[in-house]
Amino acid sequence: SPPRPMCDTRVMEKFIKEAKDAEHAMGGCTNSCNFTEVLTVPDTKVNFNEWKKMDRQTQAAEVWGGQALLLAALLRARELVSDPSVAQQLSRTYSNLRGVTQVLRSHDAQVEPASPPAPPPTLSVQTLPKLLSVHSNFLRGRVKLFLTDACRTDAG
Amino acid sequence: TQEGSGPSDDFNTQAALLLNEEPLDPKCFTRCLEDLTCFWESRDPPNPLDYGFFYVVEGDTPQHCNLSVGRTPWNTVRFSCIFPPQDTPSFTSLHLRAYISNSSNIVHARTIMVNQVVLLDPPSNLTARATETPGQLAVRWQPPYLRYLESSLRHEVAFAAEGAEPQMVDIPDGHTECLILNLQGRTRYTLAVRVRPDGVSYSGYWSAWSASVTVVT
Amino acid sequence: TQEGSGPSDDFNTQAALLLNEEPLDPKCFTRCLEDLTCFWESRDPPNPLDYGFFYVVEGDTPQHCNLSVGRTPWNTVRFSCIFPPQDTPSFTSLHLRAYISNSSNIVHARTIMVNQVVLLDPPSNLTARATETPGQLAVRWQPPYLRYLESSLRHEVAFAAEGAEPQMVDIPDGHTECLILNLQGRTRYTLAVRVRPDGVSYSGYWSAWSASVTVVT
Repeated sequence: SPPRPMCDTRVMEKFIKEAKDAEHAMGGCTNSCNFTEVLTVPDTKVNFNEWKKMDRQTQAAEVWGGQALLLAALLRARELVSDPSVAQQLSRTYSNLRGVTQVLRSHDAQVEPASPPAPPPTLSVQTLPKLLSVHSNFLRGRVKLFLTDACRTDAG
Repeated sequence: TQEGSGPSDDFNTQAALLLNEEPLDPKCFTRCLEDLTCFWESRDPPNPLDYGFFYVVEGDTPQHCNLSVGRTPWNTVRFSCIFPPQDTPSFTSLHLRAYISNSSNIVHARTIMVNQVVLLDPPSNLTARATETPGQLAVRWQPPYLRYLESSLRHEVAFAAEGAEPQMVDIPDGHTECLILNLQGRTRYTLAVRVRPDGVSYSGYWSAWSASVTVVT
Repeated sequence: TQEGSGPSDDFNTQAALLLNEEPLDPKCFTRCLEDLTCFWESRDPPNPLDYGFFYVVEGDTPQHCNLSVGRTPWNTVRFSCIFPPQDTPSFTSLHLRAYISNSSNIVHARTIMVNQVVLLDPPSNLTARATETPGQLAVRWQPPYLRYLESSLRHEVAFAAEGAEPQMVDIPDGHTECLILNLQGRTRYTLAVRVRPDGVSYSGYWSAWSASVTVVT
């Protein structure tokens, strides 16, 4: 059976705070944190004027598509870094994002829309600080907004 | 007050709050996340007043913004840019540059995120009433309405007996009521409340204080 | 104690708690949600000790885990797997299988979620002092470190007069102090406290009891 919808705001707060911690911990990392290849990640930008006009399926597609991109980028980044402590950090971040995936799944974010959606807007990153910044802003932005609305609907 | 349309009639109030709290220029604030206003003030602006302003939304092309110019009650000149609603993105970097026209002299440069410069309207409908237990006040108020910020708000209640220094109580997690204990009996207290985002997904500045109320314990 | 790196020196303590509380095998616990340890014990393990263990994180491919083997103080053999940090996601089904090598005989099978097997370290620095009112004790303690989930903890304080049955007080919402009322005067009380997640989003097992303290009312 699918996990019950999770609307405990403390859960996302914990994931977000940990994402910010990871971002700050690695923020100063320069040379050894450059990747040898370019990773594609979701754009984190949210324009509230546009977001509130978007239908739920489009929002879900953006969040779910972005989530998949970010998971793949974190997994690839872990293979690209050589420093064991950095790899460890990325492992924890990856594990947390898997947890977020399940929270989204519990709100049917993965339901495929009737017509294939436009691919989510993307960015290219080539450094670890930028990747972790995208991760943190993606969670604070699109993921949390989607869940806030989902929980409002569930409650009603 | 206007909703979501940049600075309100209270622009001077908001500017005064930011001048107090924010050392960097240009100072920026959003009232409902769908608007953004940036400004800076100067005692000795160049003459003619020929500043220019542009901004870059990460991954986008630079955009020029027409500056409004006006004199403030505290006798400075304020230069301000009200962003068009499509260029107020949260959760991404927004690069800002103010320069002197006909030159490439940057006078102010700053990078912000809209979700980190939230300046809310003050809470309203503050009420305080003495409870049955002497020396206690039950306090409640209405937070400013923002769909996505409800549980991410942090309030601060100030209370003071007549002639005494005010004391502060921190109210976390979007709660909008509290019980103040251990007050002096039969004393007149004045209270007010203000609000800001809790800093996790949204951050910014303390709002103005609400209208104050007075109550006898 | 180690932070976030699987079982501590207290593995025997943790195992004893789980052997008491958890009927299913393998038994699993996480101490800070970034680690996961699963184990089972046997009085008559096969000889040679050739168990195998694998797990499947929902939606992923099966992973093999190298088992550690050791004898316990209660004369069983314990087989344990410490998970790598990338494979400890919360809210995700984790399928576990223990089998006998060179066969397809599954000896233990279980599906867990990491957020449902939290086993915290006990609270520390417990203090109790008599208040000015007779028959009252003010009690406080330090919760174990569980980053950003302080308010999701539930504590239980046990107190007992000498020779009497202990009584329990439930302390919700991560509070780490309480006032115990209506005690007998001039009596020696012993107190201890334990902790578990509140069960809303994170659940698991009662921690061990803290070191106890004794105080006279």
